Amino acid sequence: MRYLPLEPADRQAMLAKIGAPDIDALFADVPEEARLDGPIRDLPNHASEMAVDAAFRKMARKNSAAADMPFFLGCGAYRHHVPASVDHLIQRGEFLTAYTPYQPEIAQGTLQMLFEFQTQVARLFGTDVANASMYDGSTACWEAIVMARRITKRGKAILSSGLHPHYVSVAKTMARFTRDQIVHSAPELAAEGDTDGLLDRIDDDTSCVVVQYPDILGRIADMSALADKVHAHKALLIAVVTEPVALGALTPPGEMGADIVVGEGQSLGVGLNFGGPYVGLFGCSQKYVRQMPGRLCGETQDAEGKRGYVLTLSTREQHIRREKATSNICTNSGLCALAFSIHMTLLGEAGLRELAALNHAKAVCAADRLAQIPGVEIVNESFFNEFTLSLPLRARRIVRKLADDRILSGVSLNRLYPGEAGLANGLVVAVTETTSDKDVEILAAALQSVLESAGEEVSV
Amino acid sequence: MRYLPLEPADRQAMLAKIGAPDIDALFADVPEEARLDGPIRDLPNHASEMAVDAAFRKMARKNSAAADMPFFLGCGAYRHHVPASVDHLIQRGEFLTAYTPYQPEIAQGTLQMLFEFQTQVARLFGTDVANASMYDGSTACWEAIVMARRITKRGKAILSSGLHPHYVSVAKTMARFTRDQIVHSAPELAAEGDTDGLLDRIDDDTSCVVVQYPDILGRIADMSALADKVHAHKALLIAVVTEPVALGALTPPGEMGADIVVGEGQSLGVGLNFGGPYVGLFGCSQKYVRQMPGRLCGETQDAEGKRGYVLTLSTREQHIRREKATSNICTNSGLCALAFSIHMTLLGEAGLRELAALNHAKAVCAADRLAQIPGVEIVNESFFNEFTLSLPLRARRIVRKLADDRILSGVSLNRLYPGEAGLANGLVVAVTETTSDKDVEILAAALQSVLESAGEEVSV
Amino acid sequence: MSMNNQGGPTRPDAVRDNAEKPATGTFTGNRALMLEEPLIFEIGAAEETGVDFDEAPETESRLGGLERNRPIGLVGLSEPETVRHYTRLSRMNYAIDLGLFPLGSCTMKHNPRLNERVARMKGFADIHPLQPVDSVQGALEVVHRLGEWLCTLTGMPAVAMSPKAGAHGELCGILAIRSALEARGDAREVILVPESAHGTNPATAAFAGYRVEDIPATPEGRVDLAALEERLGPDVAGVMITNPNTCGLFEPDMKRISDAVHAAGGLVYCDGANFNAIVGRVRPGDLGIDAMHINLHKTFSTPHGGGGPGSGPVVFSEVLAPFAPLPFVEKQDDHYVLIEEETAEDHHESSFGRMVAFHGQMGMFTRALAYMMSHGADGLKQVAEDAVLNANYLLRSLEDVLDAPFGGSGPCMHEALFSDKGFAEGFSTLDLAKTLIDEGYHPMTMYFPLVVHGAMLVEPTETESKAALDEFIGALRSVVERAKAGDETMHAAPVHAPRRRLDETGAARKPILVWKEPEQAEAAE
Amino acid sequence: MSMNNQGGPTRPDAVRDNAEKPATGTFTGNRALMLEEPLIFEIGAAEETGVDFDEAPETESRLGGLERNRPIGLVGLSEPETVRHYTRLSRMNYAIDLGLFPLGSCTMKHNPRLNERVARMKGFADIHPLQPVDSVQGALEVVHRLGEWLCTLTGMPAVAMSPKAGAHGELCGILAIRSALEARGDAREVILVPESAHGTNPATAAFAGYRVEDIPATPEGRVDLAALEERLGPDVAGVMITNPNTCGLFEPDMKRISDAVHAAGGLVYCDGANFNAIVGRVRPGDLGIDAMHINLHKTFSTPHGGGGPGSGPVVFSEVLAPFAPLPFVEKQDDHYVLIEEETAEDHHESSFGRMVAFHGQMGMFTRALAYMMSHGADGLKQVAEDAVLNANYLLRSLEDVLDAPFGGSGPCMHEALFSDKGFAEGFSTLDLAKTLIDEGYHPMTMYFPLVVHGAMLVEPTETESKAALDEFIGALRSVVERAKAGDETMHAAPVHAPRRRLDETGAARKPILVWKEPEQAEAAE
Ligand SMILES: Cc1ncc(COP(=O)(O)O)c(C=O)c1O
Ligand SMILES: Cc1ncc(COP(=O)(O)O)c(C=O)c1O
Repeated sequence: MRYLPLEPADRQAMLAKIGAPDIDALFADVPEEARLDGPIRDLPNHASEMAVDAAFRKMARKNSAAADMPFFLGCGAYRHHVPASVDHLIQRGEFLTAYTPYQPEIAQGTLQMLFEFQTQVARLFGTDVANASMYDGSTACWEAIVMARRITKRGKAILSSGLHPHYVSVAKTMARFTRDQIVHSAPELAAEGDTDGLLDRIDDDTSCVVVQYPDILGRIADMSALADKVHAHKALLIAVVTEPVALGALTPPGEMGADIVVGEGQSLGVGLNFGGPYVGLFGCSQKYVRQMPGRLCGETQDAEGKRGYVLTLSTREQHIRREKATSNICTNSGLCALAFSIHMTLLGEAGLRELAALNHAKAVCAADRLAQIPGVEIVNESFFNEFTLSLPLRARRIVRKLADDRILSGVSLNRLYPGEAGLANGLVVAVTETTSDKDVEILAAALQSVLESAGEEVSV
Repeated sequence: MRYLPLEPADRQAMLAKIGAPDIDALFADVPEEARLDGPIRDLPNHASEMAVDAAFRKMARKNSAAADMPFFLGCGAYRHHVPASVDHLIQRGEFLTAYTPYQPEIAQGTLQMLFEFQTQVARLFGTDVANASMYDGSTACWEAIVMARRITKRGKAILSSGLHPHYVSVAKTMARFTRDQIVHSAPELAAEGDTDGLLDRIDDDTSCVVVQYPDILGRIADMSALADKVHAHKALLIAVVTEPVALGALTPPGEMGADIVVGEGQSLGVGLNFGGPYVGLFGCSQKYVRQMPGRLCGETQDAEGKRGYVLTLSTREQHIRREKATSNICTNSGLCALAFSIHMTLLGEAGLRELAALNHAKAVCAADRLAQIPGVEIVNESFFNEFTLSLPLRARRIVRKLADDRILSGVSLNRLYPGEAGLANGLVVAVTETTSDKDVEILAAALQSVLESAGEEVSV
Repeated sequence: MSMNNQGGPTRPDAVRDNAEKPATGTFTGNRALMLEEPLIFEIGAAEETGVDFDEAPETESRLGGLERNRPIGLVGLSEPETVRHYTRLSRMNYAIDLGLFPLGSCTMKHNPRLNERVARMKGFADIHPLQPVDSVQGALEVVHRLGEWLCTLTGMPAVAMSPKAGAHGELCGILAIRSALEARGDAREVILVPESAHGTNPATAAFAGYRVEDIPATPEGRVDLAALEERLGPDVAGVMITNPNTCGLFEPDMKRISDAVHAAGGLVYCDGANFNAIVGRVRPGDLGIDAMHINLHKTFSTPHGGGGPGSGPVVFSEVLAPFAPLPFVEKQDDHYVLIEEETAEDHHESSFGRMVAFHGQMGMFTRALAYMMSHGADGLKQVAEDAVLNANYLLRSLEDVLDAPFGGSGPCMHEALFSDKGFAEGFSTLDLAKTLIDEGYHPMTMYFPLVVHGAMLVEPTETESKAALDEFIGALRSVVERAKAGDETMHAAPVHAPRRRLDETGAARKPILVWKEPEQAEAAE
Repeated sequence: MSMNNQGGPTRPDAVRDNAEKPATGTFTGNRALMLEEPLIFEIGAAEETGVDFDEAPETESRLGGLERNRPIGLVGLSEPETVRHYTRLSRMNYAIDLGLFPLGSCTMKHNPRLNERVARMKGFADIHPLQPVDSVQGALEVVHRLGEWLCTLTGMPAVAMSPKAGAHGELCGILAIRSALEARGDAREVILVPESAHGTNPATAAFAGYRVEDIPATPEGRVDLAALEERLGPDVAGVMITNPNTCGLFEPDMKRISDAVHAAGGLVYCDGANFNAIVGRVRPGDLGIDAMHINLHKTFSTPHGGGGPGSGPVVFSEVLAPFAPLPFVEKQDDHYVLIEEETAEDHHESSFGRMVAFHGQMGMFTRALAYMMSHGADGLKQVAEDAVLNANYLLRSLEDVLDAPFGGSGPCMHEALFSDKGFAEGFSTLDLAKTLIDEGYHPMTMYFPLVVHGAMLVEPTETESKAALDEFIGALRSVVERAKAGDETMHAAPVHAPRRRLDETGAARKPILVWKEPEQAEAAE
């Protein structure tokens, strides 16, 4: 077998050295009744690289790749062009096949990269510090809520209706077990989110308020007033960013008073990947550093006085503190953090701003175009590269119909909020630098024709 | 522009240091009348990575990739499965973006690889030594003829009719200028090649006889008797191998008395690439080493007595000997040699033999299947993974018809020998480990139906 | 994983200004191919970039008045500089691709390159998690097939695919246990965890709201069954047992442990991080466990990537299956359906809910399934056997020079555990590890598990050849002999690595976690 | 390119048994991340393999009785060992991706990774050269578009795409010249080549059957026009001029040279290896040349790959166009046709024929065209300007410490030339180069061109930042100062590289070109 270097003769020699008559002798601790005889049943035997490759090509062809059709999905995962050099670099064996940098003398590559990543994330978010990554945005969001509980010693988290419903679900699932209280209601198809409405809900039991920026419908709201109110109650403001590219154009949450900013970093470097692996971003103010979850890389010196980097503050972590750790996270999302960081380095300040401007301008054009379709309304007053359409029909039906015509038209809110009748006609449409004018035209034409023929059906 | 690190401020500072008022001043040596003003006309300006990528995807889609349809082409370029690790490794920046190893202290990676490559090629060919690669098989073949001339001081080269017609063309083109004499005739659609027939043509003016093994129609002939006769006349026997995989199953030319063995290494590691880059293989007996063209890597020691490798015998080469060099070759095919060598290392003795056996067995099955089609005859008595069909019609017409049905059925001899009416009905079919039984069935069925409907046309 | 000095960070002895600075003799500080590299912030610039874009159409901003009006503070590099920066950084790392990486418990095995190719096929890499399910049937097929493989290999009836790594899988399992107990109206509060357990086990139990208590070990390095039985009772929700355990030993009493826990009304979580030792030879399902996570990034070779991403699917017993989290994939005739919020309502009401956005680590699923299909049933069994053979070969080739505390009790599984007994006064596991670095090896896991003094946990994996092991044995023996002889130079090791020992204490005392412009950094002093 | 000691190979001073062996202090000989690696033949085995195949169907052999009956003598490695072997080897190489690679005349610029992706699209990488032309229209489009770019950039009417590298392009050009002359019935025999020319120029002319004579240079490093005119006559078939030339200078008299040669009945070949200095600013077609090759692997950034593959298309004047080799691509309406043996007969009868199998370096065409489209007309001009700016910056930043023989005569083009004048007795360009290695740099081209003593030809290319240049300048100045001061340690350099200086004399005296089993090797002694 191509991945196994031992030859039969090696095995014999090694057994001899060990003093075991055969391989079974090494499994002597396994009780008789638990031992399997012969190969595992119901599974095929080994296959050549060619055969495996062919099997996967066959399965891959059953999926509609975004590259092959007009594509408008967002809602927490965005399609951006990732420069070819990113994927080239993350495949360097020294990055790809390294472990967590526990031996810093021979892991300075990963460590320095993490230090740079932390700095990039902190600057993007407008926070003092950032960690070395979480699994994804949704788990980062829950970890932020836990951190707020730890800091405030209170158990009530207020989640904005604009927070991604999966993030809300994760928090609700976890809170059920940790006995935290979650306050949340579903959004409405309205131009404004609930940022103002939240003000009234904050009280002295509140550990934190969580707002998404831009929110699940693409709306953008100033969180400064919220921050003031939250802070007045000695609670924390947590901001969630699912589209980091937006921060190339928008005032960062940290500047508006958010204490913790978490996000999904997938947009930069990582790709869609059907939902994972992604990379959770986690930034906060300096004063909360010792309450942060996850790994942190810090600067130090070596025995010769040369600058170097190490994992630090690990007394927060499970491998040292065990049940008293700030989180149970161990393996995080290192390689995705690398991809994010390389993409960010290629962009730089100027590139990220240009990318953001391009996304926004394209989205504005697309919104204007789609708004021309009879029966279609744009819900948003503000948006970055994603906005919500209010349609005269259930969006889910339209999404499926258009998918049959090889147009991936957006995310129907029914998929995300199956119980909410008031959202069923909502379609969230994302537009990025990868969306061409022609894509928008195709969508507009197809949407119009679907609506027209549905109108006819109804009128018949 | 993404590939240019200089910023406007850098350029200003550098011009200041140089003492030049502007960039034009640095082009002062260019006479006024030859200077272009403004950007080049008739060419587009710079484009984003995304745009260039899209443009190439569009052009790529206009080609029928072998992976997407039954595929049976050979005749000097073969489709084999290249393990994924080969492509991964040759993309390591340290291999990909290095130069020819002129500074051996920091090029041991390339040098050791070349030393291993030379050893692999020599062993495969059954020659004493091999060089560090040529451009491809066809130019290696001409270089071998030149080398024979240099050794024998005679100018008549006899080329077997079984030699790839492109290789023949190259030799004829060059010989016209170098005043060498080339003896050659086109092959016939017969079970045997001209190996025996060549015996009579050898005389004391002959510098070399060149035979291909297996030949252009896929036939395999023993060259031992030929070697004896050639050597009796103090000429050299040059063997050409366009499918190195065959030597996993066949007695190597070196063992049958060939003095120089050249070949096309594309089959291993390199891929089809529409004809290039490929990699020329060049082996010969020890005694002719100093007459070889191209680079050679040799073992030596460093100042501490550690084993190391260097380019050697460069007094044969153009950069030292200039017009007296054995060849004008400089840049060769290093990265393809690396790919070849990695693939060969993955295969090893056992793997190459298995691969060869699999190719041969599949080809035998395919030949048996195709021979069942009424009107189709297999020309070959012997073959490795490629054989020639004699069809009742011009093969070119059939190839085009089947290509319209998305079957790439083989190489029509008419394409290679446009002038030879006797070959027009010949179709050369190659079968490798990448050919499935289903592919063969599809070809057989389609071929039969084309022949049947053509038969009807004729009978109508 | 590893820790320095019993969990405390190291501070090198010789942090003195300019002390012992060995002259590299170079002006640049480079040593030929070992190149120094500044931070991007020191070489990049705000206006520099390595990307080009088409021009944006002219539009009016609809950003709600929140346009950014201060610089972000990022720097860019051109593409050539970017490639060089990260290539240089990469060269400061050790990796499996360079040599033996014997980190016990971490399973640093070869990562096949086919799997990288497969994961990047656009049909997997370029699809959105919320596309209509009809447009992602191939992706759902991968998830489903991989789940089937995992169920078959473990002998368990159900699997949850969404957990993002091992610890997340543990969380998934513990939440299912808690859900099942609560569904019975049984509000138990304690999870028992052996002392030798990986830190994520107690951390997970606590994260899920449980109290954690230790289970003691026997002198042979196994769970003390009698002590465990004694502790079981109506407050114990369950146990978390690692099997094979973190001493590299199989728990022969596993079935009896499970039975005892079940008898006491609890449930059994198994940490399957070491499943690689037994895959194809033992089905955890036959040992009575209720939930187990599998680190695809260990047993099934998805790359560790310098710290993730991983993937931690969890297999469940019949008892726990109904409580598995959303989403999951079901096959209905020839069609794959995704059971999530929209589709779950009616027929999966006891699911404990969603623990992550979207559907799990697709990019790891493709890789792991490609790995499994490549090996097949026969190959996977050979994987376990070769892993165990390699570990025992190391154990028996080293036990004459290194103390193997459990070596006498029989063969080990996939990893061999040693202690620092016999080292000269003042010589530690840390010194040995750092000296191994100079020899061209990544050290083994140090100071874990906690039950052994100066623990060294060595896991070679099945992808090492006998020759590679022999070389490693030679190097390790030479280093051990130096540690026993008290070779002072070991305290200075490593000397050939990109950096000498680093001051971890200093780093933690005054953490510098982000780069600051020199002026700012000074002001912050 | 470069040579040691004026073309003679080096033998390090200190090849004495065990002399001066600096203790690495390690048992393995490794130095942390700098790992020693044996040959595959020393670690592999005949029965080992890194591939799996489906089983072959049972058939009878039809190999004509020539079944192999002796072992090949190959060894295999499993995939993990293979990946490690080549990864370790790669780490012993310097490369552009690691740092400045200032090899004059070689144009070691950044190789964009987009181009690697493009070349691997299956529509280009997985098509056969003999597929029906209708099934490869996109490939032919690439060839044709690239040809158009080259013609437009050079201002020449025709292009031959098949030559495999620069030297092959030279051959193509010279054969066209000879064909054109012969077509006139003019059998001239001599090609004139400047002394400073690259070795391939005279070698090519000889390979094509010509006699070669030198053209002298002026003290300013240019072609001596007067001497050239003197030599022209009825026996001179043509000249081969490199412009910009190998001293890094533009030939201001190029047009006059062309006119003179033409007036004497000859034709003008231009070596375009240095086209990168002038692309977008000068069209060679305006200088009266008849043929010029372009190294796509220099000017247009296709990777050098440790020695190729390259690609050397040749542009032609109207006079030579009819003689261009087969095959080539023509656009007919919206369709691309491939003119080769089958299709050429009637309408391209004066072609000198085929010079290589198939149609040229497709894998380089895709890369080069992607590069050109990325830069565009504006970017390519900037490329030339930045390349020239960088070279002049180096020239002016170093000329106070290094002798620049032609520095006084004005700016250089894309490369700066220095001599060893002023080095202390016994210190050579070679010592400087080897010392630069320790500083983390690949040395410049040494001892070429031959017209300057101890030549150092430094080509930074446009893909180096000012900061990178400043660092290099600092390092080089420090080394030059040591050479002038006679720092003896330079004779030992490099000391940090994977190997110290290698014995090239010994290697050539008794060449060992292939590995032999130790027994055999001994027997051969
Ligand atoms: C025994 C054991 N359990 C659990 C884990 C946690 O797995 P992960 O790092 O994937 O979260 C590890 C990994 O280090 C481990 O070794
Ligand atoms: C000036 C010059 N001419 C010709 C060549 C030959 O080109 P190639 O190596 O591609 O054959 C080179 C390359 O080294 C060169 O520098």
